[in-house]
Amino acid sequence: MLQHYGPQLINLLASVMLLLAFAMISQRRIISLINLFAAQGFTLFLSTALVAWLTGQNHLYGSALLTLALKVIALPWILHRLIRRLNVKWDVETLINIPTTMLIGIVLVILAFNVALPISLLAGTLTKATLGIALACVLLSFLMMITRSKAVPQVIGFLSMENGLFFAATGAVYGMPMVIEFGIALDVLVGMLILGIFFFRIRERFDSLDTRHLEKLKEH
Amino acid sequence: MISLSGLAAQFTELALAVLLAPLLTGWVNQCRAWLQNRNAPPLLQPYRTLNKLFQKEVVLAHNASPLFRAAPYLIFGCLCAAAAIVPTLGTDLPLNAAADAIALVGLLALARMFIALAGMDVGTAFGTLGARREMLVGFLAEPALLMVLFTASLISNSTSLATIAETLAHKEFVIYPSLAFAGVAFTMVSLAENARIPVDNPATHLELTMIHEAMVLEYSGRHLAMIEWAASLKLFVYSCIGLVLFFPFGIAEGGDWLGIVLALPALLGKLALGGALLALIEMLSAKMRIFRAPEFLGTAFLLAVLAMLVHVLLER
Amino acid sequence: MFATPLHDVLALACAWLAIGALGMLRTGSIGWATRVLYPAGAIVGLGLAAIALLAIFEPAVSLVLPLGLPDLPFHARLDALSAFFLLLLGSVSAGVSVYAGGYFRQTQGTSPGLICLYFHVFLASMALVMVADDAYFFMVAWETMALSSFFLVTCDHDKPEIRSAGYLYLLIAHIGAIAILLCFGALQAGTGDYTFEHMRGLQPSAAWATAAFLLALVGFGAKAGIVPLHVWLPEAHPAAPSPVSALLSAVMLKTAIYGLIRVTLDLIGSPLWWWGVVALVLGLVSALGGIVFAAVQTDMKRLLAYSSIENVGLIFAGFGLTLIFHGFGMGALAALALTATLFHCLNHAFYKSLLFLCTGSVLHATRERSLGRLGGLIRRMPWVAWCALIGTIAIAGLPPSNGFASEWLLLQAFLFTPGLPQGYLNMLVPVAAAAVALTAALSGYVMVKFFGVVFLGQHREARLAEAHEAGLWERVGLTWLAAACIFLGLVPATVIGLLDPITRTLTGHGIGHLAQGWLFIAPINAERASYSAVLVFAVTALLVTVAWFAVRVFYHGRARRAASWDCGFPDQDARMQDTAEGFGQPVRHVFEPFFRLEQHAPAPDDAHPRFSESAEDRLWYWIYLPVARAVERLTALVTLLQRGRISVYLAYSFVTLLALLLFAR
Amino acid sequence: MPAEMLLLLASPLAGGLALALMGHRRLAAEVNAAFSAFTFAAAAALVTRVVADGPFEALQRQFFVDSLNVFLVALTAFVAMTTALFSTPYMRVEREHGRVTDGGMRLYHSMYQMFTFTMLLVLTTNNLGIMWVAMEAATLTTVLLVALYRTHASLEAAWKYFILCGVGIAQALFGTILVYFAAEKILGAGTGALLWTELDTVKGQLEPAVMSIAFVFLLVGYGTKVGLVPLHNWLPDAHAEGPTPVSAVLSGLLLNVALYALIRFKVITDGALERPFASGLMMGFGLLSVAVAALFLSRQRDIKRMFAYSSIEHMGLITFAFGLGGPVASFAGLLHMTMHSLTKSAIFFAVGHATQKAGTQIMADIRGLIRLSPTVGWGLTLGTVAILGLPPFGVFASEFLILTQAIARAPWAAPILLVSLGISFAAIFGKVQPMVFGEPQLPGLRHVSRLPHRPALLPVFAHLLLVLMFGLYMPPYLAGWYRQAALLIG
Repeated sequence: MLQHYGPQLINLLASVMLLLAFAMISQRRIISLINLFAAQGFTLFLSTALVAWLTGQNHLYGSALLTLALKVIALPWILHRLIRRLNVKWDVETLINIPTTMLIGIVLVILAFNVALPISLLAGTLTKATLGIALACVLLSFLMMITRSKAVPQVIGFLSMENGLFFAATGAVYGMPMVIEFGIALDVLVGMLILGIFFFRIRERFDSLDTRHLEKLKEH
Repeated sequence: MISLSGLAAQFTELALAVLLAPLLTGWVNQCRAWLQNRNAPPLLQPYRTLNKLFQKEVVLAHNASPLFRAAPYLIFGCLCAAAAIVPTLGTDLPLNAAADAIALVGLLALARMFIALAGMDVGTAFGTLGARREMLVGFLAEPALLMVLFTASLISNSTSLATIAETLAHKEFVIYPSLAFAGVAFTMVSLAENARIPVDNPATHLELTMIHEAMVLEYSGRHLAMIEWAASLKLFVYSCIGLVLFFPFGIAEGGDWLGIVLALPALLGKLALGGALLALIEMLSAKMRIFRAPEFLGTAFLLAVLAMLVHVLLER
Repeated sequence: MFATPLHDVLALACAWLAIGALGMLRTGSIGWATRVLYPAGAIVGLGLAAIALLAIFEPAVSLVLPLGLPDLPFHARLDALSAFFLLLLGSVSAGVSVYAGGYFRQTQGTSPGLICLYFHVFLASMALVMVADDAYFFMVAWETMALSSFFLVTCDHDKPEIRSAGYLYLLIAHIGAIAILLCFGALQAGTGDYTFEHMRGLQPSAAWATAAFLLALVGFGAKAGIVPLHVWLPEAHPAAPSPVSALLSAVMLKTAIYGLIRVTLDLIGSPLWWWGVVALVLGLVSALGGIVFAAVQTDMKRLLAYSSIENVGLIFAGFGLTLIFHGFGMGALAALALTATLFHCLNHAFYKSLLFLCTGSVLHATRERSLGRLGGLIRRMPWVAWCALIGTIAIAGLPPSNGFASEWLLLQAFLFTPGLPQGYLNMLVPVAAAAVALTAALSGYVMVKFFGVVFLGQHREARLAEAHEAGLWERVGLTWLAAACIFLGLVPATVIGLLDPITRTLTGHGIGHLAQGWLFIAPINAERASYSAVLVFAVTALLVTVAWFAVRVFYHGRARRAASWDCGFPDQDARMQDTAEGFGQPVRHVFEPFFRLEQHAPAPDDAHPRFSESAEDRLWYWIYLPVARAVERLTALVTLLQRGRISVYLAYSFVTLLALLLFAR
Repeated sequence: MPAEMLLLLASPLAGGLALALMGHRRLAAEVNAAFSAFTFAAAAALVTRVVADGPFEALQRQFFVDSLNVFLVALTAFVAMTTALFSTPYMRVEREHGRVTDGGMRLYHSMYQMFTFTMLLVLTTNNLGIMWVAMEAATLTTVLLVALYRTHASLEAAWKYFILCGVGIAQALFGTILVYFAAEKILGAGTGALLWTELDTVKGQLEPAVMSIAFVFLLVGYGTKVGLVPLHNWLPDAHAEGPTPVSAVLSGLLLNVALYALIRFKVITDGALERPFASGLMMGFGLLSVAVAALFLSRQRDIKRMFAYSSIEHMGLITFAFGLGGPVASFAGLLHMTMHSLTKSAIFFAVGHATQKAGTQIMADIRGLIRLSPTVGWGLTLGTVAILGLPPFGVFASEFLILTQAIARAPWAAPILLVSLGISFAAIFGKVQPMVFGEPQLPGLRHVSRLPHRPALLPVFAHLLLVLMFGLYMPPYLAGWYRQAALLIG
């Protein structure tokens, strides 16, 4: 039964990923941004687990658990603590207003699908459609990083980009070899910790996390 | 290649030039006097002047350097050499193998350089001024003269004056339009080079206008004599160049002595005419401001270049 | 000494390097450098000259050194052309080195040992340029030459103007070097083989050959100071200490000529005639422009520097004529023009170094460079003055000096031009000849100004009365060069004999056999034209002495000293003499279009009226400043890329990514 | 796994941990230098082994050494060692000037070793995934070093460095995934499909459509770390604001390593595509970088920032050379990599001492170094002369080959290169000359204190001597490597 609906389910989850990506672009409040990120992580976890179960690629369970641990629990928790400690609960103002961003997003999605089309045709996996969506997610997170002026949302964009990449890995090639998954996860974790340190230092220097204070270094 | 007769001819011509030069100057002065209907100084006046100057004692400025004392002889020597190159009677001149038209111009330039340096040596206001003006005239006149000579040597395919003379004198008569331009240019140049009106006035000591006289103000006695002699020698040389280029007829080919003997009266006649013509030109024209001299000479230079172009265009 | 003359040359170059290194042993000691090392360098120079002189007539020898890039070891080769330029280098540098031994008395900003190092590295690198036989070795030697000379120019680096002069020099030299490098790149045509042997073998297409020639023209022209790439020269040459100025003007400019001849006639091998026209026109413009600017200078070393531009211009003109003849396959005439060119290189090397060294002695004696404050030095330093007079006559191209001999040959070459298959050229050549003649005459004017204002007249400053004669070493150096000027002038036939092997290898013809004996030179045949310096000199000298004796014999030799007459003008002083500016004035007005004149005339009611006029180079304002401004604007534009906002930076990589994705599909 | 290789990787890792535990003791700096020296010894041993019995693979072919990476390993280990030597007195002075805390010193030393480790890992691993992980780790280890001074500027620089490189690297990961995607079709799933040696053998069969897209991502990703325009924006900030030793290794080593990764992928991509897609892109980006960097140079006030831009320029030149391809050009590219890292690190050493003496990084305030401290002055002068491509220094050798090849095979590029090199020469030399020569100026003099520790000039002149040697003579076996490596790159 599930065997039969599996592919559709995966496609469903993929579209959820995309939906969440759009949601994050349009989201103004940091708290809910973090929650959306967690949700995206969870979707990723589900889809990875599902693929693992469908294809019997056992190492994917590992990466699924890794995702759960890191993206759904650890990182959101760290982020929550951070913003509580730094008490930055203000709304996120964007450099480009939301509707415009959405429009650009649509264009990006079309582009992503077109780029991914020839590749997905080659994919022997039962998840061929997901590559385009993964690419779209990456690009959307990229767009989000560009449009947000505060440090925390930029970082969240960065992390959700990682989500997109993982999704691509799972969807297109049933996940990278385990070693590498671990390596990547480690990097992401360390990176997050370093970012944490950064937030405090930036904070203690500028008592604000607005990256527009970080525009002193430039050519005259 | 150097024959005994050649040497003899060479020597005669040189001696002739050195001895006749003051006479030519005297003749020109006389013509001028007539044309201005003054009563003229005797024809031999220049010789008397030279003699007088030679006898006088030399008065040197305190800071006159050895260069100052050597210059008159150097100038005289250079101009003698120049005179020796230019064929006047015959064309069999050993020196013609050693020095051609370009060398001739070089020798004249050398003389000019020495006289200018001598003018600057004592360091008086007029001396330096005269030297500068002399060089100003020089750097425009010299290339013009060179171009005139080039035109002739393009016609005769040679820069050796003897060959030029022979080709122009003894080939069948051809009309060279280029030579017409060259002739005009040459006349202007030689007026300027010999310190004649309209560029300079040999008979004035009016400070602001003089060129040649200003340079030699400090000279006296035998030095002055040498310089004056050199000046008249220069006039003689230029006249002879003119004759070689434009009226070479009657000049003796090779070393036949009969021809040379016949050539002498021809030469004297041509020189007399030339001198008279010079006097006439000086009579008819007015002295121009020194600042207009460059234009005058520039025109001469352009005409000379034009002569070459005309030759390239029409005569080949 | 060794197996082949090439070995000897390399050994001597190493000797120079070694001497330089020895200078570093006792950096601080002047005596060590001046009394020991510079004379040693002079001896090496003489040795080099001797070896080169013998090598001219021997077949080319080549050699591969164990240095260089893995697939491209240094190739060295000594043929007639190299040998000739080595002869030039050796003989001139000998004089200059001896002089330098006396010159560097007090240090100027840089320690004497260091100067000694630069000096000899400079000499050695020039020698290596001449023998290099592959592009890499050539470029290494070439740039080492530029670098060492830069350090020599900026010896006195405390002065900002000297620093900026050095900067401009090295900048233009480097850009020129890149052009030369690209020229070699074009010649090796993508086969990674950079040996000249291989380039000789290739037959480049007309397009590539032209590209290579133009690049070479730019590169070597920049080094030679050809208009419009000349602006560094009048800044850098005066800035250097005088022996260095002498080497820069006399020898380094010739390395550029050498390179151009090497590339064009040897490596490319088959020049097109119109290249010659380009070179000819550039040369004439440089010659005329150079001398006109020299005429208005008031700094004696700048004046000489500009006259170097003029001489290089004449050399280029001769070279252009060579190319024209060669392009039309008129071998004999090409040989004539090339002979004139090379001869002029040699002459300019000698008289220009002589004059620069004279200015050096004047500078030492008076600590004064401005013509406006010199004068009357012939009475304080006669030896220098008479040497300078010889140099003056030579550079003015008057008989019987060497300058006249080469200009005579050049003019002869021009005179034979009519009859070219190209109509316009026949029109061009008379004009060109006229320009050459005008240049020669002007150089006479300029040199009278130079010599007259510096050495003649009254002292323009009281302290000039204490000026001292040059030291022994300096006098030796000066005399060597002056003697060479006279000697070369008297035996042009011999020199033409020297040049014969070169013209034979490069143009297939020689005119050496036409030099009848040692007495006469006759480029084509005696009928057309012939010249014998010795005879002219002898006759003139004879006439002068005869005149002198005659006067003594027939009259008397009495003379008396008195105050100068000057039309009886009562109280005159040195300031009434004509100044250098005064000498410049007529030229400024005749050639006004050349200059960018700026006058400041005083107001009629001025208490202290001052008049000043400056004549600047138009090209500086027409080419260099606009280029500088354009670059400035571009950089201002580029900084917009780096405005500090991180989102913008992210956007860059985002857009790049998208663009590439679209491009990739 | 051969012992040399084990030591090569273990020594810096152990060093990192040891120094982290040891903290800022008196001898921490010396220990740091010792570990680096040991690493270099291991590298040397590895080299001799490779010279003896050729390339080899190790640890189930996860690691491999061939002529291309072995010389980079040697170079990296060497420069890491000399930089450690240089930083010993330098960082002490910084500490005593109170710009760094004890904690900072601990961080510095341990991270320095970790950074070396990550770079060596990138170089020696055969697994493209591991390569990516190590590359990201290299960013992470250096980002805190850039922020070491905790000043406003250094924080900002570090933040930009982190975000821009992080994002870039993320793109590279996507590219890697795509490569894996293309590879597993032929090699089947599992780590085998990520081994470069494997891919190299089957590159002909890889799917062109995928590989081209993949290379785009990889170019944007690793290109960001190489500092290719317009992805370069982090580079000048990071170089100018970090401690000088860090600038030296960033410029001298990290850029090389990133470019190395790019080259590996370029080889495969060009093998997969019939058209020279990767080469073309690399040529384009290389030229763009050269031109833009040259224009930036002339507007700099801060000396380290200026030399950072010059690094961009030279990286562009190298990238262009590899794009041009062919035995000569690739050879030149490799040679230029070596020369640039040696010269540029030497320059940064000299600059470090100069700035400490003058107490400022603003060039206008540094005057007359040749008087203040002749050795430093000459070091800076010679380094500048070398980096500007004047012979007889080795940089000239490589530039010579690149330019001559360029005009013969891509004539359109020649004028751009000519103009750019001219402009950059004018800019750099025009700024350095007054700093070194002439009279010392007051603002410069004010700070001239006898530095508490003698500057370590050995590294400067050692590097310059090597560069000089390469310009005049190259040992045959070195030449051998370069040739083989060049053939490898094609």
